[in-house]
Amino acid sequence: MNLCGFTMSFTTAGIHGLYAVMACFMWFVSLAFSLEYMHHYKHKSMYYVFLLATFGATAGVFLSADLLTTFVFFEVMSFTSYVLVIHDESKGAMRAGETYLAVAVIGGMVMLMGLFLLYDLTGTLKIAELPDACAPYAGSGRLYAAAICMLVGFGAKAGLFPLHIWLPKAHPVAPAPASALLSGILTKAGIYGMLIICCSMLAGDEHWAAAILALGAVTMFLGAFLALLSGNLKKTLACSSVSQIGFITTGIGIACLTNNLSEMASKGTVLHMVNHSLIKLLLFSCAGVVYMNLHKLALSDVRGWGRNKPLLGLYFAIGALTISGVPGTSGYISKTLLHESIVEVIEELEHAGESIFLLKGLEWVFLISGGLTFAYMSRLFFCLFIRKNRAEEVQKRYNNKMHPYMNVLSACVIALPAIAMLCIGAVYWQHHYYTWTNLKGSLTSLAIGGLLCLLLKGRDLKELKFDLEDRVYRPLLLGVCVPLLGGVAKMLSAAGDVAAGLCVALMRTIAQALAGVIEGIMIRLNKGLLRQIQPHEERFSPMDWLRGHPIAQRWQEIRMDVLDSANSLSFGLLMAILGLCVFLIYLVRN
Amino acid sequence: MSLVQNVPAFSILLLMLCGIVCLVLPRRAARHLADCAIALVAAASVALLVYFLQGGAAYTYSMGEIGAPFGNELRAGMLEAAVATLFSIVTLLSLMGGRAHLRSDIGRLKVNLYYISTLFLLCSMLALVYTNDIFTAYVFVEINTITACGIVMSKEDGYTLAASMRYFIMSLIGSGLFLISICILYAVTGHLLMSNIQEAVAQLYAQGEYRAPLQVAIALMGVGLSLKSALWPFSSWLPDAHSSASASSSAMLSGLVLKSFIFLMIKIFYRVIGAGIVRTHAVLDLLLVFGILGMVMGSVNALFERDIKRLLAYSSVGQIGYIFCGVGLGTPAGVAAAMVQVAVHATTKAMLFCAAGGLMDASGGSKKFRDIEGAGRRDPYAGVAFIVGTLSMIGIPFFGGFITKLSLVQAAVTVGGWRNLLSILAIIVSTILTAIYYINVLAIIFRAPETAPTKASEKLKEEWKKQVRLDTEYEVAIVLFILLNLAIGLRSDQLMQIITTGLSMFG
Amino acid sequence: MTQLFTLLKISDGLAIQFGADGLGRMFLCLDTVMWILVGIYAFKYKEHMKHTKRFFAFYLLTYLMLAALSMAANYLTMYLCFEFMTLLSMPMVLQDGTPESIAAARKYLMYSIFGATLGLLGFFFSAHYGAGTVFTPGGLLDPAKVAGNESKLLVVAFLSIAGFSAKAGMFPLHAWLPTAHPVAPAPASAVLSGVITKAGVLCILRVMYQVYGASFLAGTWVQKALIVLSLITVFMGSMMAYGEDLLKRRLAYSTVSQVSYVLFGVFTLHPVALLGALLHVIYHSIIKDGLFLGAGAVIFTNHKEYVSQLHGMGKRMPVTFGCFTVCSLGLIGIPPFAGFLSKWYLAAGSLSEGLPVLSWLGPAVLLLSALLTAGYLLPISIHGFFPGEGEKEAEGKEAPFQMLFPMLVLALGVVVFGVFAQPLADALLRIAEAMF
Amino acid sequence: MTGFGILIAILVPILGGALVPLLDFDARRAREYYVFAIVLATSVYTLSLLSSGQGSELVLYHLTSTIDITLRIDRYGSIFALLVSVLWPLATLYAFEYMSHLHKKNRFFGFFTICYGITLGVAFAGNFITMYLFYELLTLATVPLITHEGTREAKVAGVKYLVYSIAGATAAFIGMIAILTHGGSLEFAVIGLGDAATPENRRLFDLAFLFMFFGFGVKSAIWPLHGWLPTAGVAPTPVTALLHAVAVVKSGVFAIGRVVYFTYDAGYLAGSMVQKIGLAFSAFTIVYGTVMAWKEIHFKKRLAYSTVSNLSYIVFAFLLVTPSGLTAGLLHMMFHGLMKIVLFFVAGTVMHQSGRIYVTDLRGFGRAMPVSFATFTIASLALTGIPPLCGFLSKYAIAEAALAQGSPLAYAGVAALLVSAVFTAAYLLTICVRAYFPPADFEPWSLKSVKEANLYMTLPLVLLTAAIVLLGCFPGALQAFIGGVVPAAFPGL
Repeated sequence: MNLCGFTMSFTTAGIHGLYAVMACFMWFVSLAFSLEYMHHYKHKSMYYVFLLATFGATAGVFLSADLLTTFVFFEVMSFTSYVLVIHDESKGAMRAGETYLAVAVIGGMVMLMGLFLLYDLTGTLKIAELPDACAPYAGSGRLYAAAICMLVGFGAKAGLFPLHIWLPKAHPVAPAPASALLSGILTKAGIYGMLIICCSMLAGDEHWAAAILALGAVTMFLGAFLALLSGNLKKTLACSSVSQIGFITTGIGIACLTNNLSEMASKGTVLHMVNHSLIKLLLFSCAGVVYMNLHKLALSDVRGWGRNKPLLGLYFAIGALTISGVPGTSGYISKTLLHESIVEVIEELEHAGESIFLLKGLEWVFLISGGLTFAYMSRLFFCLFIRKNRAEEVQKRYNNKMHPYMNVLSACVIALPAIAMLCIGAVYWQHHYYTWTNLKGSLTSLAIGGLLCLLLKGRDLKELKFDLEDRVYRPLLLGVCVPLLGGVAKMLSAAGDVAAGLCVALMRTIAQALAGVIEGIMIRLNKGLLRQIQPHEERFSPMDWLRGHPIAQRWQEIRMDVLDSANSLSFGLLMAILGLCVFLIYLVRN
Repeated sequence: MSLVQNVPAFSILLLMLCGIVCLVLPRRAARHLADCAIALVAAASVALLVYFLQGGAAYTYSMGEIGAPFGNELRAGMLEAAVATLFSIVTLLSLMGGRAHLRSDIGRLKVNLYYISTLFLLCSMLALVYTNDIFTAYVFVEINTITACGIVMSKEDGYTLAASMRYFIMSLIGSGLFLISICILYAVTGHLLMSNIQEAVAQLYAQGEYRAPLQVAIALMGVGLSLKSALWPFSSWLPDAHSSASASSSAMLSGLVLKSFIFLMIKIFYRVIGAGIVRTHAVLDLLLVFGILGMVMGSVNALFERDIKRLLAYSSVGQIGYIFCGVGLGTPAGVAAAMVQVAVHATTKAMLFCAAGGLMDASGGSKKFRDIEGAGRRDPYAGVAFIVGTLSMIGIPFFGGFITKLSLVQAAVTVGGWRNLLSILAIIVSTILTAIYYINVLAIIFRAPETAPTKASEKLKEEWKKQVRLDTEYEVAIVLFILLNLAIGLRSDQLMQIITTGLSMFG
Repeated sequence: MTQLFTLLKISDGLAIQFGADGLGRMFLCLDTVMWILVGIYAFKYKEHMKHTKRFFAFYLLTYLMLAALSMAANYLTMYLCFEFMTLLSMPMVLQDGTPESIAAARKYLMYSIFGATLGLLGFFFSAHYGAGTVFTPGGLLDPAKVAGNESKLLVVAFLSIAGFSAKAGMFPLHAWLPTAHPVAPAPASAVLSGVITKAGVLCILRVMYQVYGASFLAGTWVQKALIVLSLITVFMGSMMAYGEDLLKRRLAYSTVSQVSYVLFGVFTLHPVALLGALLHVIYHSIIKDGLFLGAGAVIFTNHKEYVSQLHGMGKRMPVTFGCFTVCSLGLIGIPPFAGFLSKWYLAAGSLSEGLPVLSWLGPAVLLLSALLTAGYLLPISIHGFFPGEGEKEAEGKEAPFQMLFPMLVLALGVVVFGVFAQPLADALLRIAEAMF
Repeated sequence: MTGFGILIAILVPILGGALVPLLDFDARRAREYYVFAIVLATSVYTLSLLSSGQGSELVLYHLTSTIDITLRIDRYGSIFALLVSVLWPLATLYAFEYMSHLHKKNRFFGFFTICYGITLGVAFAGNFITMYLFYELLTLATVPLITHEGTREAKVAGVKYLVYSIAGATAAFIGMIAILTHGGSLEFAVIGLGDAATPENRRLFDLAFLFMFFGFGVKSAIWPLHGWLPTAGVAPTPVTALLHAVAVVKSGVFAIGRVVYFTYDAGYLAGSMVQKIGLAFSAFTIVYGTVMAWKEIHFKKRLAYSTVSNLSYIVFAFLLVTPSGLTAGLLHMMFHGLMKIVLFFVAGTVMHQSGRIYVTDLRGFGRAMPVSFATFTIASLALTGIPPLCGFLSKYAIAEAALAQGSPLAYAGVAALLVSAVFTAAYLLTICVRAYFPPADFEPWSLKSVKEANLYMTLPLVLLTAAIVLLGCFPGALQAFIGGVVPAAFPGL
């Protein structure tokens, strides 16, 4: 189809189709849930318009067959989702929205740069043609540059380590169904992009894979760690999304490392993506229900609210178990697949005799993060549904559930993702997943998680003081870059004016100097001569200007006073004698 | 020996005779005698000039048949004849031009005395022109000095007496120096006749003896004659003498007297010392430098003047500078340029002095610029005279001044080195300054009088408005002068041809 | 040039000739459309102005000169129209008669005339070294005459192009734009930055491609220097706009940077980049006129000049701010809207040109500037629509329909040309190909 | 017979002018009819002479054996004569009205007409001495015109003008005589120095050229010697307009053209040191003149400085010593005359009507004096060099000539040309802007006393502006007429 000046092509093959379906499902669930959730909100019409617009854009991203179309819908998706983020226009929302937009726009621009470089290098942007188009340039600097730019773009949307700052801020402020979609689907759009980069452009490139794995590992651990420390329900879920994205990135990294050969890695990645979407939909919906009733999200406030709400507890439990990867859940399957792919690679390298130290470290990070996930999920569960609120009367209010905390529609709507997950779990209920080696990995992480949970039970951890964005990005960007560049720009723009003024002034001074010299002489000369023509001036002598001169005065005195008049005899004699002497001296000498 | 050849002797003797006879005649008769005597001499000189023009060679005319050491000789050539005619014509015209002033300035009694001194003045000048014997030259130099001072003193107001005394003393110094140099020459060469002295001097130079005395002789002669002909450093007597004298006498003085001494100097340089030696002699550089200084300083001082006659006097110092600059260049073209300037300046300056007299008549006798304002309208002849004078001074073609400048520049350009540049610069500066003060004089005399005249001259102006009467003689003289200037301007070819052949005959 | 119409034949070398070629037609259509829209807008805006008869007189005369300029067939006619356009558009700048407007007008006059004089230098040399006088694609220089003194001609080429770029607001001679626009009435500044800067671009196109010829200038130091200058302007313009609070001056600085996008495309001497440049000429005219008309509407109805006063104005003036936002998105280059495609072709052209450093540095600077554009345009829309409850909201009413109509048309144009850009792009590609 | 025609053409205005103060008209109408009759007659007669009498010659008088006063009509002189004879009647018409508020009209018109005759004399001079004669007379005749108003300033200007001109004329005279004495011919019919230019006296001929260049350069206001032109701006407008924009200064440039093309030929000068000196001085003056004009706020002094710069355009073109240089210079001589006289007339009208002489207080005059300022705008556009108008043609021709010559100094000249174009725009267009677009706080009633000048003043303005526009568009005939000079000045070509 010919749109926006170039041919847009769409495809429903493979992952594109899968994720389009996922998008539809997710949007259906959140839309249904938001009917109730948005009931007492303002600007409902604007919310729905932009929700649907975002859906369109996201569908476009997933279905596009060439990167340019992807970019088009990617940008549209950024802007429409921005409106969702700042929906309730609170100060926090505005600030979060600002960050979100900045990251989105910067990411978009850098990705565009990447696309330029890629297009220039390979001449085509069709995803299908990319693998063999990029093959000849494998390892060349320009391909890396293009890849890095695109990685920044997609990574920003996905929430990879350096650009994850907007996620923990945007989701708490966005309305629950919106934040469910933000975590669920929009991050997957980012992952989708990274899949294209890693698996089709740079498949089998060790350096690239190593970088991805490193990023994935850091994101996994950091996300989980932040989630653990966060005191806000939605903020924890957001950080958990970051961590899960880290897991998926690791999967992608392994797939890239093994040049798409390790079937386990690719299957595991896709499965984990699907799982994570459904989990986040479920968990955020539960958080939405909490917020719907209490309009508060801080753990300390909502503590003990869910004690007498078994259905919500069930949903939450299913979500928690799946995400922690407890055996029997679909989460376990995807996590195991990822874990086994890492182990498989390790063995392979062992045979090849290369150092496997790094990958061993990766595996341990994988397990620890799994443990952390389990820890913070269980902490949430305990806080909401098990423990009592510190303040008695608050707890009493929570317990008397006079009116139903969520209507029937949202109840069954939320049930859908839970059921979906359970089905996936069942589908994959084959034996070989449960061999000892697989079980060993998940059990170790569960053990770590349990241990941590016991340690932290009950005590609320302080918020993490160090906020990457406020400490690093804003001061660096706004504090340093803008004033510096602004100064350069001001200097440049003034240069035009200053140069013009300078050369004109120069010309003027030269002219003045020259005129001054000539004029000076002339004025004095003709001022004197002028006296001549002025008949009725009482003193006629024209050399008025000379008269003022000391030498002239001396001369005049000699003529007038000492020699009583210029024409007196003695003066004549004096001159005659002088003349005679000159004559004689000159003639006699030669 | 045709009749014409004894014109030189005839004219000198005639003038002496008339001078003596005038003594006894009554005033009016003396006037007519003087006029027709001078007219006769002029006619004779013209006849002589025509004789030469028809191919006559220069000849020496011994006075009385006495031998060399004691005898006396005159030498006449085309140049001498031309100069003689010029002198006599200009004398006649300036007498006519200044007649009106003679009545008012000089008392009734002394008028014949004035005519006597005029006649003797012309006689001495002609003698200087013709003489071939340096001692007779000295004799007539003395006569010239006495008669010149005579016509200056004839005006008899306090100022002229002081001025003429100064003039007299300075001239006597000049002639004294001239005498000393003659003695040295006589002592060294033993001859008095110019041609003989020339061979002796040439011989001496060849042998290289008596170098110092000869140098001193030349120096003294140079200084003496420059003093008498008002070369710049020696010219401090000129402004007073010429401005205080009456119109006709100052015309004759600045027009002729100065020129006669210059002619004498040229004759002595070329006939006594010989052209070969003089051309490379250091004295010429001195004359050139002083001439250039004269040109510039004369004009600069003239700018200072606020009195019409003093302005003209200073201007003649400047013009004399021109002549000496021409002589100083040393080349025949230079001397020719000098002679042209002699002719042009003689006519122009005499005309201007007569015109100045006319202006003074038209503005109640005052010489001050303040009073002569608008006089040019009242006395049109004087006005036109001054216009012609200015145009000639600036060097507009068709006028005499142009020829002077043309010939002087041609002479200066052919001479190389510093002389060339210095003289050209001097010409430019002097032309500018001359133009300024002459055009300024024009601006004053042609300004309509109604521009706020000062009280002092108020009553003067009413008087003369009424009684300006123009006497015909003055008008005729002015017109003739103008024609003379135009003639030189237009017929310059013949003049140059006369001068160059005269110079060649000179040697 | 197909058929020529000779208005006046002064001498064999000098004649005032007009002829229509692809480039000229494109610019003529652009000028006409813009003039109609801004004209409608100005009919309403004139209640706000004194001396309206004089303003409209000069308004139409400038249009005449612009039409003549786009149709000019030789260097002399182009120079003539360029000079008169400056002289006739200058009174529009000093329309209000305030001392600053007179100073700004004088500055505008002097910069443009200085630029035109450098152009004249180019004319002298092209007349001397050129084979013919009519603009011929690929350059009219006669190789025989040029053989000996390329270096001289390169210097003259650089000077004449820098001269004409004074009108297009390129770096060394841009200073008049930020001073002239704030003082000029809104329709005048819309026309000035939207269309008259494009006249400068047209002159540069003619000089570079049809007088000296792309092959003569390709790869020389002139091309590199000009690209560097345009990039400096791109960066400087958007950086200055970022920090500017007066709305019209911010848009003026934005014009400075956006026109230098076009110049960057022109200077890379590559068909695709030239296509991007031509596209950006059209897009920028539409967008910038929209923005200026929006700014004018805000000033006309609510007398608010500074960006800081516009908090929450979006709610009061939904249509104006809606159009403003659409145009801002277009200018930033958000894909569905108009701006994206031209940036795409500019970058593609520059990269495929293959100059050692500049080929990738160009797109990088373009994108950095796009980022800054977002930085100085989006806040206006955002604060307009979502003031946030803390700030006090500005009160005001919506602009009259006569002003809204042009803005709506322009906003529609941004969207339409953004989405259905292919026919336009093909037409412009044909023109770009014809230039080489 | 036509030889005497030249003499008649010159003597009629001189004698006619001399009669004016003598006849002492007191009725204004009588004087005007008389003067205009003479001027118009002379112009018509001269134009007829130009068309029919090409090449006729009259030896007036053999001054000395080698020098004689001859009058000749050759193509080069007839161009200058054409300019003068076209502009003088218009200037006289303008002067009638302008002088109504000044005293001593008889004397003014007398000298004014005499100058006309003398300028024609300069144009028709057959050799250098004759031209020197008329050149000097021109100085003397213009001094009283400059000091006409009798104010202290006028006198200073008069003296200054006198000193500069006499110095220049004498220097030129010396140069002439040096050439004459060393074998060069002063006749304009004989082109170049021929065999006289032997190597050893080459230095002297160079020196003579410099003397003549700077001698005549005084009148054509080359930089160090231009001082008199701005100060002469205080003279009454007809004087400054006609003499200092057209007659006097152009005679200086005309003389330099004679020196360059008729006494020294291209072979001698091309690439010589003196040519470089001349080019450098004139290029510098072009820039200097415009910068000073831009700095000056007195209206007429500003135009005077602009004349200083424009004259150097012509001198620069002449010194290129190529056929195209000669034609370009002459073209600019014609056009500059037209343009500058309009500007001076408008300055004069403004002073006559409102007594304002400073550029800064011309606010709002565009509406008060519509016709004058319309013509002023067109003339200043022409002077700045906007294409359809005539100024552009001459600037273009000069630039082309310079480029064809190709020496570094020629390029410097082209650069100077363009810089001066910018400054011309600066000092002229700002006046137009100030006149037409007064600032907001300007009260129109402050100018109600100022009304448009009557027909006498506006008619010349309109006619001249029409000429500017028409010549700008259809210069074919004029360029052909000027082209005729080339065979005369370059016999070899």
